[in-house]
Amino acid sequence: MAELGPLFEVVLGGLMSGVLYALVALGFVLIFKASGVFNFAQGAMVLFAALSLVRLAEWLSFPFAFLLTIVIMIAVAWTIERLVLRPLVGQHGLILFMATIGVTFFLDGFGQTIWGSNVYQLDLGIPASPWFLAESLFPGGILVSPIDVFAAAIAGALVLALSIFFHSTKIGRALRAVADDHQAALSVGIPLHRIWLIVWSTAGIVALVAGMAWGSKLGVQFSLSLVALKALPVLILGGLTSIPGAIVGGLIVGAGEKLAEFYIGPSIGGGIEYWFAYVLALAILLVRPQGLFGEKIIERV
Amino acid sequence: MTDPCLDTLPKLLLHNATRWPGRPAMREKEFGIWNVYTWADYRDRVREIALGLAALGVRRGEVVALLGRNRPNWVWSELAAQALGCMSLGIYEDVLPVEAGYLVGYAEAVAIFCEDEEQVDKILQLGTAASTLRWIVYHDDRGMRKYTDPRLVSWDEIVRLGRELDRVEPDRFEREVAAGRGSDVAILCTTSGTTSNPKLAMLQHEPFLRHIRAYLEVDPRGPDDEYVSILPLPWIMEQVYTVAMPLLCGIRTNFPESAETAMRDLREIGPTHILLAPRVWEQMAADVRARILDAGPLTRRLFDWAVRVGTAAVERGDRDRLADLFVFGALRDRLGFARLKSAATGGAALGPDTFKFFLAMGVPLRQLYGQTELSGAYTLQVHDELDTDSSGVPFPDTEVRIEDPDENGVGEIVTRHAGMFKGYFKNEEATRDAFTPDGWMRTGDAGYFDAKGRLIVIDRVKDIARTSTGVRFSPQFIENKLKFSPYIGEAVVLGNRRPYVTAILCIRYSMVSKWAEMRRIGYTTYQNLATNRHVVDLLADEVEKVNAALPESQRIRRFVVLCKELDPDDGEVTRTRKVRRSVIDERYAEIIEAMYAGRDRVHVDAVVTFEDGRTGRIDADLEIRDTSSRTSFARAA
Amino acid sequence: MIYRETGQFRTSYAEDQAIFRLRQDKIGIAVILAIAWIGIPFIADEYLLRAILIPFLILAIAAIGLNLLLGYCGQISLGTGAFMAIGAYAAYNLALRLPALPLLLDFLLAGLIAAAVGVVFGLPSLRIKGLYLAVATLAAQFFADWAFLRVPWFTNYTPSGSVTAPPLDFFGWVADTPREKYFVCLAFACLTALLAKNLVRSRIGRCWMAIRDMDIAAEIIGIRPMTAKLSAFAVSSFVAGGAGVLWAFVHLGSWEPLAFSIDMSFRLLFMVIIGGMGSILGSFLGAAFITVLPIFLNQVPALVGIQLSTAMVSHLEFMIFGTLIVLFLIWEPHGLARLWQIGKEKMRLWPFPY
Amino acid sequence: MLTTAPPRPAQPAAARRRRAIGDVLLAVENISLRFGGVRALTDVSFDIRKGEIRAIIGPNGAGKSSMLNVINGFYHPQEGRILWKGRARPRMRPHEAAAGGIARTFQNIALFKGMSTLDNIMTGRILKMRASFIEQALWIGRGRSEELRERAFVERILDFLEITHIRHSPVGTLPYGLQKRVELARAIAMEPELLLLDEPMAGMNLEEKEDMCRFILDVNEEFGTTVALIEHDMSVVMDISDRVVVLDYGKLLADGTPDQVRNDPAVVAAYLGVAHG
Repeated sequence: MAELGPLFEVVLGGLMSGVLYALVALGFVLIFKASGVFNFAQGAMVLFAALSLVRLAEWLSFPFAFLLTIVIMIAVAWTIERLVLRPLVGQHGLILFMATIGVTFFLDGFGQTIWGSNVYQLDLGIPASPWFLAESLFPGGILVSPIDVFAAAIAGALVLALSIFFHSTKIGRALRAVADDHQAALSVGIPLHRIWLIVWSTAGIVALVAGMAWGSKLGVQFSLSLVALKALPVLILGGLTSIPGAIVGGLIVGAGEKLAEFYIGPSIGGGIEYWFAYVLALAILLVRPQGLFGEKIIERV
Repeated sequence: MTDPCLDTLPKLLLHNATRWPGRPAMREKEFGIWNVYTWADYRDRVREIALGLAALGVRRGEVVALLGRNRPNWVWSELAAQALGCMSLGIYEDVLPVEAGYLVGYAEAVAIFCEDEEQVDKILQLGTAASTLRWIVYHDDRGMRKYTDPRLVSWDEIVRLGRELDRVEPDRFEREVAAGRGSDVAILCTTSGTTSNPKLAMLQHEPFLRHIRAYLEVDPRGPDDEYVSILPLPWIMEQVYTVAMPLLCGIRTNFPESAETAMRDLREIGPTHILLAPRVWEQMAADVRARILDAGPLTRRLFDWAVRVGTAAVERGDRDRLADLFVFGALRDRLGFARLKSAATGGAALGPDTFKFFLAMGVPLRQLYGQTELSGAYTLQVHDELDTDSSGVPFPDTEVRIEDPDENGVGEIVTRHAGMFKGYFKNEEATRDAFTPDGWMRTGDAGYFDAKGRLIVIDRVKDIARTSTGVRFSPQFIENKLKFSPYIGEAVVLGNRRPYVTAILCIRYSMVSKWAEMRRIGYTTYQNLATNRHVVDLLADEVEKVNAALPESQRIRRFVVLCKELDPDDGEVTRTRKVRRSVIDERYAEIIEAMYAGRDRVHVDAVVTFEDGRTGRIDADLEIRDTSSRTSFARAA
Repeated sequence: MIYRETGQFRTSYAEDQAIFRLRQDKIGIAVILAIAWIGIPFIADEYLLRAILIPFLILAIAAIGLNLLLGYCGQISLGTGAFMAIGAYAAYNLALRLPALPLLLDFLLAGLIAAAVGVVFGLPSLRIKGLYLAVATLAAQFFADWAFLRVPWFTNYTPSGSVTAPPLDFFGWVADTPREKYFVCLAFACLTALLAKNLVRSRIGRCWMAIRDMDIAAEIIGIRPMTAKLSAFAVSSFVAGGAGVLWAFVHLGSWEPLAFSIDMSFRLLFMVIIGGMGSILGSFLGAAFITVLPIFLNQVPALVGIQLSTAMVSHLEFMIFGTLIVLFLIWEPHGLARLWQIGKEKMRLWPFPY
Repeated sequence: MLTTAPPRPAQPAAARRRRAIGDVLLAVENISLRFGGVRALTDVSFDIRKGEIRAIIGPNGAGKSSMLNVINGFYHPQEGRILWKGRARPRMRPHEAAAGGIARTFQNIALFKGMSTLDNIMTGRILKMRASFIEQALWIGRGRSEELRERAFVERILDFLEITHIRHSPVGTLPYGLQKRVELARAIAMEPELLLLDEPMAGMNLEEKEDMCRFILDVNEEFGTTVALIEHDMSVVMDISDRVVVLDYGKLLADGTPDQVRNDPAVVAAYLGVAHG
């Protein structure tokens, strides 16, 4: 029983960081589900949101800074929709994907130009010291950092809100229609551009939350936008179009990574957590091309 | 004089094949590339076909007909027939079966070369009308599988027969060619006369060649020059340019891939010499101006400046260097005229405005004048002298005289030269009428010599109109001016024995439809567009512009826009688009009466012939418009 | 203006299928080659060669590699940097462990190794399309970064992971001055451009473009999607591997894995998009643009008098790249090559608009 | 004369039949195809003989296109099998069917928009080209000779279908009628034994329809290609096809010569929309 202690700890730690990946992945799924655009710039939005919040928090009270950042994120969403997406309506998915890569680089450069590019500590008033759970079961209990728990709670709340939003509200259904075919949705009278604005703003807010969680864990710095690259395998596992998929995918990747690092890592030079998520995702892709939860893509000839 | 042993076309061919065996004689664009035929190839193909015909039993003196679009095998078949001492008869490719039937029957052709299934169809429909036909040779065997007529012979079949005969009698071909005499009739050429059935002019080898040699003296060309064959081969001038001249001076002939791509293929070759009909020059001028209309404002202004400056220079007799450098150099290249040494226009008079337009552009355009009966052209504008309205000076071997000139020297043009035709085939009576008592040929055209001795051709004698008030005017001259407008495709000017001049106009569909689209004017068919009020207004402005350049008495008082195109299939114009006034007067008498009766509307009920010969009907209300000069005339009268 | 096409006709299919059909184009390419081979080496100073021309040529080769995959076959790849790294380290190890092999053979084998790895990472492209494929190629990128950092065998157990390239002696002729290195790069660039152009205009090129345009239609005329996609991956990785070798051996001299990080992959992606997808010329234009822009950004503000910190310059660079990507995708998805083509078309048609 | 002439009646099929109809080239036996609950085809059997023009007709949604997709290897039927030249055909991918000599066109045109007309049709020739990778890269040996040989072949097809004037224009810019003709050209370029045409004349005006009929007849006569075509225009079907299969709601309704099928009560009912049982 005892040697299981470290296993549980690793798994729990993995699950916690998996939740953080899921938070970023959520932003991707939200936009893809509503607009069919694989938004590579989600990572940059996470960084930009966190950076704005931290810098604003320096000379504004925190709640006010938080609200202002939300406004900024909506403004960012509006600009992206207006300047990038509207001219590219109906274009091939690849073109839109590459456009978001352009947006990524712009946001990175722009963010660091305004807010400066050194590392900032984000203090959310969450106690830093780790908690110890279930000392009775395992000697020394399982080390858990409060930030992870806080992030998990937020993630859970967000998932619940979004799934309700998508499945039951009128706008939610409209979003799903838009994703299938831009022109068709437009022709039916769905106000495509207003819908996209809502979706991108929501994704901006999700990015802010993810930024806060990551920022408090790793500190707000440029590498945050590379975290987004880690969210890609999560998407692949969970399937691009399902919200629960993003969360489950995140957890699997988080746990899988830590386990692999813990057991296989040392034998082959360590640091494999960096690419292990991808290999895992690819393995699943080869078996189920549409991921665990995604809808089967039927090629109508 | 000419070398005695080179007094027939086939002999010249053999001579050239020995002199320049490897040099390219012809090229044809097919399957995307230009296939080259050297003089040796030319001779060998002609040898195969000639011996093939001989194997089929075609004898000396018989008539061989040719029906198809301009292709090397057309020319080979012609030379092959002539090598056997037969007479070649070219028939226009877009001819209706009934016309083809008349020609083949009248000429008693024994064999006919058809290009493809479409032409064979026309001949097979004739039944008894083509009783003399023993063989129908088809070149493109696509779709021929379903025909079982015994007279059908495939191209490969006749070549096989020819090669077989060549093996049996190796010197047969040379013997047949040697048997040919300069005096034998080489070509039966249809006269594009405006009367009902065309007559066949008999052109003998030696006289025909002697006249072409005179032509080459005036407009020299050599074996390194390039010519692109666009106009139909049955027309006398195309026979001169594509068959006779290459044999005499070795100029290379190029055949485009198809009618649609003709001008693009012409540009690829970059010819040094071309011959186009006025209709093609007018269409090209309209097309250039239309495309410039769509260009950017800067290009448009630059182009207008260049045309203005260029035309002024042409009137002064030289060319504007600057306009050439900036605009016309590039423009000539885009049209494929960059390497042109001499461009000719013939078959009908070309409007002076179009003429000046191309001269200003740097195209060395020269007006020809001549008749089928006189082996084609016999006057040509002198190269360095820039004149836009004369037909130039007669060839050295040609004498031209004006028969009973009136007060200002205008009379019927009569001509004589040694290369004249032998007469009309099986039509002694018509031959006698064509000549004056002292052996000069009546051209039927009215004209006069200007101060510098240049022949100015006005119009057909019987078309020289005189209004009831005694005003003499040339309908063709006014029509050419009208046709210079990009929006007028065809025009017929009336006024003979009438109080004043009026006109029937046809829109140029390609240009007017673009004009209508630019102004958001909705239209459906040709008829709907032609009868649209705005279009009639547009043509009214054009008529005003032409009237401004005419003497007061000759101005168009009233005009109407016809609801259909004038078309050779309806007999309203000849194959080379010359107006048949008698047909127009008779068929549209109602319109003409309405115009002179002062009515402003007329109902017309016209018969239309479709591509395959079946007919349909058009009826429409046409608006008759007065021009500004009508009101002034009314006041004066 | 300068185009005079009258009188240029072709009498054989060989002429009609030539790469440069118009006389003006033949003259144009001859002039460019003359400038590249004779003009530049003698007038360009060392800085121009080392800082601009050599990287431009090598990146152009890599861009051609990516263009074959993305522009011609429609398969996106975010891992070109990895294949360059594989080429570089393979050549290094070959030279190190098998010194007998001539350098050129090392280059060739390095390219083949990169091609083999490219095929392995291309396999997923058979079942998955577009965006998912981007993930597979990202995996290659991260896997390569990790491998060359963490597996010491590749870097011959050097502590920092950085290695130095052996001298560039091709059968005795050693290229060490910038001018000689420039000639090496130019030779490879011309060779790659020619081979790529030949591939693209023959059967295999048409299969790639068929897969790119409509893979269902490609399948019904007999193209096996698997072989077409894998061949695109193989060729693209081979060329990227070769470029990697040149980048390491000729341009850098000594390098560590970070030189081929994901930034390199993104820069190559920019080159292909801005330069022009589906055009060999586009790869050169894109490479030139992306190489010159940062230098331009450094020089110009100084001239104008604004002092920019290097960090600011790199941020500006990011912003400009990002904006340009979006602008080009909206305005002209086929990039600079298409603009060049439109310009040429206008010159051929002037004064006519069509 | 007017530009649009009234149509000339194509000669009746029987009268023009020159080419003998051979034995069974392709046999479809008890094919059933289901997508989840949707039953696209149920127990359909018919055959196509060598050299004939076989029409497949039926109201919309009768399963015509699905049938073509089964023959062509896109869909794999749950039951039944396909015999190609007498031998049962294993589960075939489309590119294997193509290699086997089956070419097809699509209802909504499947052309390569990024290429010119010439390149599109040259792509149809790839099965005939054997040049190795190196030969293509260096443009030597077969790499070069095959390109020139195939270019000449494709030029004959351009001439055959009278589209030589659009040789270098990108297919995206061509009018609808010409795009259909380029797709037909690409299918012919594969020199198939069986040509599957999915509504080749949909959306065409009178003149274009007449041209397309002529081309289909010529392909059948000049190259001896067996043609299976889906068509709604009854006058076309009756004119050019030798035998007709009628499908309705995925089931075989009738199979026979155009005249037999025309007066078959079941067919008339299906087409005139008599309420089903």
